Amino acid sequence: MISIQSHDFSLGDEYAAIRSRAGDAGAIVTFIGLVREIYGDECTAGAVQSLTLEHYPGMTEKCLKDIQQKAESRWPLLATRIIHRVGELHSHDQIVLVATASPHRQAAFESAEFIMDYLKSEAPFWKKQKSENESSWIESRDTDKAALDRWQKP
Amino acid sequence: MISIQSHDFSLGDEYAAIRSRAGDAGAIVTFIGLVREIYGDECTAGAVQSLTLEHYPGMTEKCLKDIQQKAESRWPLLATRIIHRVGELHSHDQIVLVATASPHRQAAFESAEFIMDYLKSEAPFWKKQKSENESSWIESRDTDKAALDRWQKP
Amino acid sequence: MLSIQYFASIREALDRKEEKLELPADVNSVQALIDYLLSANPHFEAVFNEGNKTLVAVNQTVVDRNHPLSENDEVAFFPPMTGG
Amino acid sequence: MLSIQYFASIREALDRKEEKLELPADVNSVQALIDYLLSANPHFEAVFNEGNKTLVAVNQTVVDRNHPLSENDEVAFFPPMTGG
Repeated sequence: MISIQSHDFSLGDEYAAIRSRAGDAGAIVTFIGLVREIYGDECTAGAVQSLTLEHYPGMTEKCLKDIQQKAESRWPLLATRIIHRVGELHSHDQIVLVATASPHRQAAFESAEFIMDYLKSEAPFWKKQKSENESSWIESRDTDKAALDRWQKP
Repeated sequence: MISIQSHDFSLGDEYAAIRSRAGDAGAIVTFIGLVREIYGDECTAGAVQSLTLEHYPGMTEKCLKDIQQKAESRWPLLATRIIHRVGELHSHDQIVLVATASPHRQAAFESAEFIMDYLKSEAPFWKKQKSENESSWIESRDTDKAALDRWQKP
Repeated sequence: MLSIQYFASIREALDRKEEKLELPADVNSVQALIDYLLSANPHFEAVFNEGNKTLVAVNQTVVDRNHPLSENDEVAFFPPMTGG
Repeated sequence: MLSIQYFASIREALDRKEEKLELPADVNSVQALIDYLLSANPHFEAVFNEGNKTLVAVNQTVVDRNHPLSENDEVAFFPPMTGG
């Protein structure tokens, strides 16, 4: 199940829902991404006032479904949940939720990490940060690309 | 923070607590282990009626603190939470919660997985399953030992 | 009619969100479209130079610049993604 | 006074949870304690044979069988852990 939304989400509610959908799961992993006070390049001074998330409606949903299917074909998953927020967010706000349920813990961990790595580099979201003095688009990081590449290894 | 308890826990409440303790976290990972209908060796027929968790009071707390400190010295963690239940549990009950908060997602993922791998093989818990016809202690698995060993690599 | 969308820093640099374009007969690939856009508007130079790492999607899938174009395609230009 | 605790399948096999023991002078290691327990009770054989993989902790830390023992130590015998 996939949602792209501007409003916040409740981990407790989402966990209850995936737990009831997941049947005989032995492991549920959840990942929550939060807005940090200092974002992106930590050398640029000044605390972030806000973070605005833009996306490409249509392609975003397509990418997220594709990421979810890739994960489901690779690990024995009983249920997955992806929520990605868009619009203006502030420090400590929740940005993203990924939850995976599996019979086994390693599959739950790996698939959640896999989905997050894809979300970082392959789904059409862009972040713009606004500090006291300026606003700037956050640049993609080579470490995120590298994190994604490791799933391609045979 | 560490708890060994017979009563259930609420992921929503625990998440709210770790999120407020974690300061400028960018990533929070939670792992929940659940009682499966068929546990341990999946070849032994018959659904599990109950699972009883025994532990070694005193040593358990010592081990969990030790595991937590190992994780905190290895990854930049802002907060961690471990809850392990003991006593009699039933299908779909929650057994264990591990939550880690970090500035970075990979640290949050890896440390949660690391703590779980230690819990499986190094903390003094033992599981006994009761099926319709028999009750038996669940045997430790080589895959759990192997999961733990990979953290020892240089 | 070709539809073109621009996102994030590229949308801001070009000060346009989307446009419709009647595809000239010889514009049959992404690279040909880029050349066509550049000839019409020198501002595009900054967006399409190599250092900019601009990505292109055709019908909502990221493709390389040799990808063929058909007249009703949905094309989008955007910088590397920074989701999650 | 040495304290000994037994857990899980070992507790059940020996039908005992804990015991206190005045340590004989020559019992100065885990292996010596195991030999001593075996000589007192043949039932222990099943617990301490190699296939059983019984673990031992002294003062709540898992140790090997060469570990020295002192008179007020807390010793525990248990099977491999299955937590989580």
